[in-house]
Amino acid sequence: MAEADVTNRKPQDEVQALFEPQGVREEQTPRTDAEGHGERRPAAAPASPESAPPQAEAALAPIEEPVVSPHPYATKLREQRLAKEASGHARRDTLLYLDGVNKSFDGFKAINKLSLVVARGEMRAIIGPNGAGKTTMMDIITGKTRPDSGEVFFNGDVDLTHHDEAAIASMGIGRKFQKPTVFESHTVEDNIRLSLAGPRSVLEALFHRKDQAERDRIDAILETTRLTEKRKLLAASLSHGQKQWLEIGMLLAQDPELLLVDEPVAGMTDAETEETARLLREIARTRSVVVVEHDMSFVRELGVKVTCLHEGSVLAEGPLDQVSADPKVIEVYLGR
Amino acid sequence: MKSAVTWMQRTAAAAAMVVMGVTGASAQEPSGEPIKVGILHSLSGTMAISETTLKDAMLMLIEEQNKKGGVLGRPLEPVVVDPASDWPLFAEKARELISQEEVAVVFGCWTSVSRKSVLPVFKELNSILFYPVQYEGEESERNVFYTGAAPNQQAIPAVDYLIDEGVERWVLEGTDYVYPRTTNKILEQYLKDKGVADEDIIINYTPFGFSDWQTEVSRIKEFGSTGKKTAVVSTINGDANVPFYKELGNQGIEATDIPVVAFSVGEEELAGIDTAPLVGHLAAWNYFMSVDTPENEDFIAKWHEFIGNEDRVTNDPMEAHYIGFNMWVKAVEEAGTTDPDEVIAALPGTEVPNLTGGTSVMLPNHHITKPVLIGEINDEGQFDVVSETEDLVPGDAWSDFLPESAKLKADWVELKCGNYDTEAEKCLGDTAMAEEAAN
Amino acid sequence: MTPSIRWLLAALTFLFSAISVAPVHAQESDPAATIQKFGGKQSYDETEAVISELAATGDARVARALRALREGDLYWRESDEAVFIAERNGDNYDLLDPLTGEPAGSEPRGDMSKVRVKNSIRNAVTTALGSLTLRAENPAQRMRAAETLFSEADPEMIEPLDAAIEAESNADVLIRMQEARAAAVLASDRPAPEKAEAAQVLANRGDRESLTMLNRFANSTEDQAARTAAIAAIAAIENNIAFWNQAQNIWYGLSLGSVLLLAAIGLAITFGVMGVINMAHGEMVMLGAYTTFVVQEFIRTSAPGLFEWSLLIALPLAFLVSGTVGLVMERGLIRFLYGRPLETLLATFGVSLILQQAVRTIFGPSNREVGNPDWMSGAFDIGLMSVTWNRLWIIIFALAVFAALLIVLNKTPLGLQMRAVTQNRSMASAMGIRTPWVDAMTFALGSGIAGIAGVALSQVDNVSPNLGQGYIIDSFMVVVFGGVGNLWGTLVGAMSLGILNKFLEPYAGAVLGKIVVLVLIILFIQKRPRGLFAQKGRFVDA
Amino acid sequence: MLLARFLGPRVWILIAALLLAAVLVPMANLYLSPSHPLHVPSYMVPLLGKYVCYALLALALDLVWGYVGILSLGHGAFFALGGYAMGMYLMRQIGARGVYGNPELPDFMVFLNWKELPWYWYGFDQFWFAAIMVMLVPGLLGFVFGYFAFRSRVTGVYLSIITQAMTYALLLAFFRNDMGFGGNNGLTDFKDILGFPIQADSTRAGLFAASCIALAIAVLIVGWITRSKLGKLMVAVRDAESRTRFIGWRPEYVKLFAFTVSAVMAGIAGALYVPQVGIINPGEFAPVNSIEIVVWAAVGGRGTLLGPVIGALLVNYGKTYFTAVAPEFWLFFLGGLFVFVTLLLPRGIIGTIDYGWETWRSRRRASREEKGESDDGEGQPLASPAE
Repeated sequence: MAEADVTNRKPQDEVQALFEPQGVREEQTPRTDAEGHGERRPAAAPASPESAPPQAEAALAPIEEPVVSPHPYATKLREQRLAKEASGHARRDTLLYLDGVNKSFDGFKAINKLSLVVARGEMRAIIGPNGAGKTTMMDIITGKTRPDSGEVFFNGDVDLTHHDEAAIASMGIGRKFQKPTVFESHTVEDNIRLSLAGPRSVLEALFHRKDQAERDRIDAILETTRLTEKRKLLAASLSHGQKQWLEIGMLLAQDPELLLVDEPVAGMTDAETEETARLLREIARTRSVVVVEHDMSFVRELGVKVTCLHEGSVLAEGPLDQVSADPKVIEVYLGR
Repeated sequence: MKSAVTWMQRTAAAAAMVVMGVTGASAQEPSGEPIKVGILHSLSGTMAISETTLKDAMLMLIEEQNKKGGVLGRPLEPVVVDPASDWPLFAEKARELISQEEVAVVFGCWTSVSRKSVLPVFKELNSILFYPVQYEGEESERNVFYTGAAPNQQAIPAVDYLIDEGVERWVLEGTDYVYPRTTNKILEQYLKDKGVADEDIIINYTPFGFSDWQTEVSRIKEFGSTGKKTAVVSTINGDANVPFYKELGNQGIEATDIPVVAFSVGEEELAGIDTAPLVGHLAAWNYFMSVDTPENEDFIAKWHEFIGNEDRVTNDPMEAHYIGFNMWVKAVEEAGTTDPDEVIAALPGTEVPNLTGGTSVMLPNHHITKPVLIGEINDEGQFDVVSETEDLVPGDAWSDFLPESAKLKADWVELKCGNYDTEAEKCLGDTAMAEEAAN
Repeated sequence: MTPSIRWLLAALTFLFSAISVAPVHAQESDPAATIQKFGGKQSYDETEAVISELAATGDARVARALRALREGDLYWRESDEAVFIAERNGDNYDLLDPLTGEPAGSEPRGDMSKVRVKNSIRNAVTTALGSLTLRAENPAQRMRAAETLFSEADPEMIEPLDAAIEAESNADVLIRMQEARAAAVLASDRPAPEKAEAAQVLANRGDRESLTMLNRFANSTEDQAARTAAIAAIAAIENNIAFWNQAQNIWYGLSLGSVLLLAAIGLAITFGVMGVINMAHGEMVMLGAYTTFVVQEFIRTSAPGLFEWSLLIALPLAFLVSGTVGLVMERGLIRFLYGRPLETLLATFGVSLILQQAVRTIFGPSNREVGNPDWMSGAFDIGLMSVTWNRLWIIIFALAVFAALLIVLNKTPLGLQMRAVTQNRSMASAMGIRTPWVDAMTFALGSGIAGIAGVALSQVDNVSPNLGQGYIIDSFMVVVFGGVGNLWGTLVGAMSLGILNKFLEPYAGAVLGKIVVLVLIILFIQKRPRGLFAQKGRFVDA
Repeated sequence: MLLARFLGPRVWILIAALLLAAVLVPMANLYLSPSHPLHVPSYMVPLLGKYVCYALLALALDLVWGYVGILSLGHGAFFALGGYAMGMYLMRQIGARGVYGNPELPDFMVFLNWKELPWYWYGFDQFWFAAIMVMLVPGLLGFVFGYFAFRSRVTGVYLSIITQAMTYALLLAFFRNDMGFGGNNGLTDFKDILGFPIQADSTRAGLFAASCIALAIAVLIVGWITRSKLGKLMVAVRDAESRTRFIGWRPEYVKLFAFTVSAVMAGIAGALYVPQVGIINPGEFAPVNSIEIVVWAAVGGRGTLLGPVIGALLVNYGKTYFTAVAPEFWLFFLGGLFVFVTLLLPRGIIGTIDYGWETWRSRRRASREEKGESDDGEGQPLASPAE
């Protein structure tokens, strides 16, 4: 049973040991065009379908391809896919791959030939002024908006433009909105329960029984998000920052491979911001994270590679210091 | 459900006793106590437009009767309820009137569906309903007295008149419900029997409250452009008439070219239309306000006095209530009691003067004899009578022009049956079943 | 046609041949004395006989009496059975001499009786007048006479028509007379070549009546060539008719569409722009219609001369009445419910019930009479299509309202503020726009426009408390189908639904047609959940 | 039983009251003499039965509106379809007792010259078939309609409007005599049901009892659904539909489930309603009727089990009362009620009480937690992370 797999998985500490420190990933140079990918394909063969999910695969692909998610459904899909395409494309090694994506609303180009690659296990911060296309990019990745043209691939081969939100979420992409959206008339605990990875059928939900494994999972997540003592409260009664955390907790409950986090610290106090940064870093040990944020100090705190968007395309990419020194970026931020 | 059913069996006998107790009690009330008369007309909702007037007419008639000393020396007391144009509510209110208010008789209903809705209640609780509106026929019930026109008292004489006027092509235009459907079936058969060819008849139905008549009217115009004299027989209901006539007027269809004869348009309906473009279009009724008789003059005067407005018109269903009410009074006086069974027995054969100078009589089939008047609309919103049947026409419950109903006959005096099959020589339906069970 | 009219026409034929020979000798009886025969209680047949007798005099002066008879203005005095033309004057009739039209005193109404008429009498009068006026001075009268004779198609009339054609100077009238003659020829037993020629004349006329006559001719003629020609002509006419039928469907569709547009356009503001599900919208329309009624009543009693202007006077008043009610609704109710669209639905439905019952209490449950001014009555023909003035005006009016609204929204400060508020409320508020005021004004504007629509709809529909209910569902369908928040969508939506409906109606019937349209709308919404002209943008869902 | 904890005492009181009414009202009608102060007059039994059917209908609507946030303005259609299915059975039961003595055809078909029974009338002479159809037809319509509408993500106002279009189209269709459902007159003049004379007091009492039991079962089922994880999901869909999508649920299926179940419930309500009022006619499809259902639920309190039941009973009792004593004020009253409820009682009667209670409890708990107290056994005294 899928649920059992999920709950049997040990918390972060164990898995964490399998990964490289973040610095290694930062060495990857920014790739904004499709051509460059071919050579970067790792020599190591993909995991065979029979191999046991996380550990085995991780062992086969030691550095370049850290396997992040043990999410059973996503992993299974991926295995099948990998088996089918013995020699796939370059993008197969990436977790998220956007190439030449366009989207316009009534003539306004929200996304303009956007290309972006996020590797497995990477944490990426995306900055950019208002209207740079950050939210639209998230909409496209999560299936809310369909691009006019361009490629959007997840896990190498899954064409996200052909799936809807629910399917994409089930594949292991979680999203946190700019404005915290939690189920306000439910308790904190129920919010997490509804988000827990597991079957998504209506009848299962109708006949669902709570079990110990589920409770443990919820406890763990509440613990991580520091909401344990609020578990019986209605989500509506939480403070703004607590709602943000709850939403992150819901994301964790989904057990995604990739988290898209939109302005997680907007409206937070400094202490809360710091706490959130810590939380995200902790999460990023086991998953890929894309953070959209305005708050530069927060981005600095995250200490990850930064992509700056402007008018729907990538303006600059690299470590924050490098990006913030880029004259184009300065021009955009300080105005013309 | 199962447990409820077995439980119902056990209690059936007790129920019957309760019902008998209720009806028995009402008959033995002391004299001097008022006799209650139920009035079951919608005062709100879509039908209020027509039925409110009938409620007022009944109140006037009861007031008049009380001035004359009431009935059996006892005063009459009207009981008004509002079924709100809601058909199930009609049944509910009828039940309330009969079993709660213990009325001796009910005057009410306008639409066929409201009558159909209350029918079982009147049968079950054995009371009397006077139904004042022209209807499609095909019904004769022991507890109901039909004072409105049956199709042979309205539709067929109207068509006869038009045939005399040289009409050869026919448009049967109606609202899609039972009255127009049945009437048009009857008329279609009647016309074919008269030798009218199939291609000279078109039948068209529109929904309730239809308001965009352009296509229909232009079709009528086209149908009438073949050189043969064409007429429209309209069974269009209530609200849809105003836009229909407006469109006729605007498309320049004059009564001299294509006359429209309507069965549902009376003085009350014309009050909402500028009749100047409609002069010459026809209506067939058993009464017009413009009829020049002393009885009618008296009735109109009393009506204006009662309602306090000289502009209010009278119409055919009001006359039907006038006749029905007087018949009931006479039958009660004759029977010496308001007991429904005795009044029902006394009613057939009762004769009362109508407002058009004749004497209407209640027939054994619970319909009445009426004159048929054809009127042309004039520019004052009234009708000029252009034709009148020489004798009163007896209402025929079962049309002779529908194959299944031609063989049926209603006679509550001799045969004690509302639907007697003259071919099989037996009473059909309920009564037959009851008899079989008894045998 | 009744036998008596045939007899009459025979008499007329004789008469006209007499005229053509020796017009001076025509008068053999005294028309004044004949007119007096209308007096006293007469059967319809007797009246008809008098008409033919009058027609037989051939004296054009009797036309006055005949016209009065047709209009129901001919009366006789009960005391001496003398016949007069009577004009109502309070409780009296002003009497005129039926022959000369000279005043002849007055009588109380009770002392006069009307000469009874019915449709067949009116027809007899029309026919008599038609023959009498074939050579009248006035071309319009001659035209009408020719039209009457065309539909009569009586062979006996060929010769009088020949005579009239010879004397005719007006080209239009001449064509009509030739057509009338051709119709008569086809009905006669004249030789085949002449009939073939007549068939050609009718083929040129090309309307439905001609089609019937040609059909009859084609079926009866022996002449092969003539028949072929007739059949070709029939085909041509049928094509022509089919073409005009389509044109007519489109026209009817546009006309229905304009009614829908009028009904929906106010809703396009309150629902489309503001997002308020205003179930009382239909009642705003109804209030407009009742305002028209009140205005007309006032004009009838105090200033009858202004009747032609009554609708124009009613327009601003209806706007004010409905707009004020809308304003009160917005301030007293809706402003508390912004952002809860489904609850505005319930609350406004409550308001609609209250307004309906209020109108029912004040004006009574029955229909109220709202008259058509002359400029909105009648029809004219374009080809084979008859265009009624009131429909034409309503289309023009609907488009005018639409244009005015566009201008208000796009060119006025209020419009600018409205758009600003709907696009970004908080920003607009920050810019110093008084958003509550703009909300109130927008709602009042939408309601006021519904009131204006009521003025127009009073011309085609019942004015009763139920008026609004008949339109509310259709209005919502139009706005939703067209795309919420887009005025052009409402226009296109209304017109396409109207035309679709009218194209379905001849095939499916009115009931089924409407059902089909509803089902199509439901399916369409599945396909395009935001309507025809959906608002696009990132913030639509937000 | 697990449900006992789930539903709470109030719902059990309601269920008990319904079951009690199912027994007591018929007894008071049948066994007590008319002069007895507790006697329930015969005309009152079907009247109460009607209210109970309306309550069931309101509960059905509440399942979709209160819990999933779908404001259906077309629930009258499901109700009427269930009613028609039952009406067709009752018509076939008349058999040869119709006025024309035709054993096959209902009267309205005979006098409109129909020669044979339309195919869709087959099978309705069997109660079991009719009973299945009572649920199947509304359920199927709800399923198909819902499938397309929810799949296309038609939501909010748009959905309300097209449900209204649906019931309006059905209204027009059933008015057509060619449909073979009796046109405007509908189906009436029923004789008996399952062999029991429909007019008899005992039958009416039985139908009343059946309605009460049906309502009680419906309350249990709705209670079970809404207290399950699916119920939580429904509320989640109601409050933040796109959020549920982004955590992998398919709200369209959740809605479809609720909509179909609700349609079936409405159909059953209609089927119980028809034999008690003795007529089914297209008027039941009128959009206004469907809006009235919404009002019952709104008055009582949507999103609660008790609310729609209370609301339906109250408003309909008010209707009976006001149309009798002050017919011309009835619409003022009803209209005023709409305005009053939406403006001042947006949660309805029960909802307002609940909300007040919840808020109070929640506040109390919050304040206790701040003080570091525990309000029940489960919670442990904890310091908040900020401290």
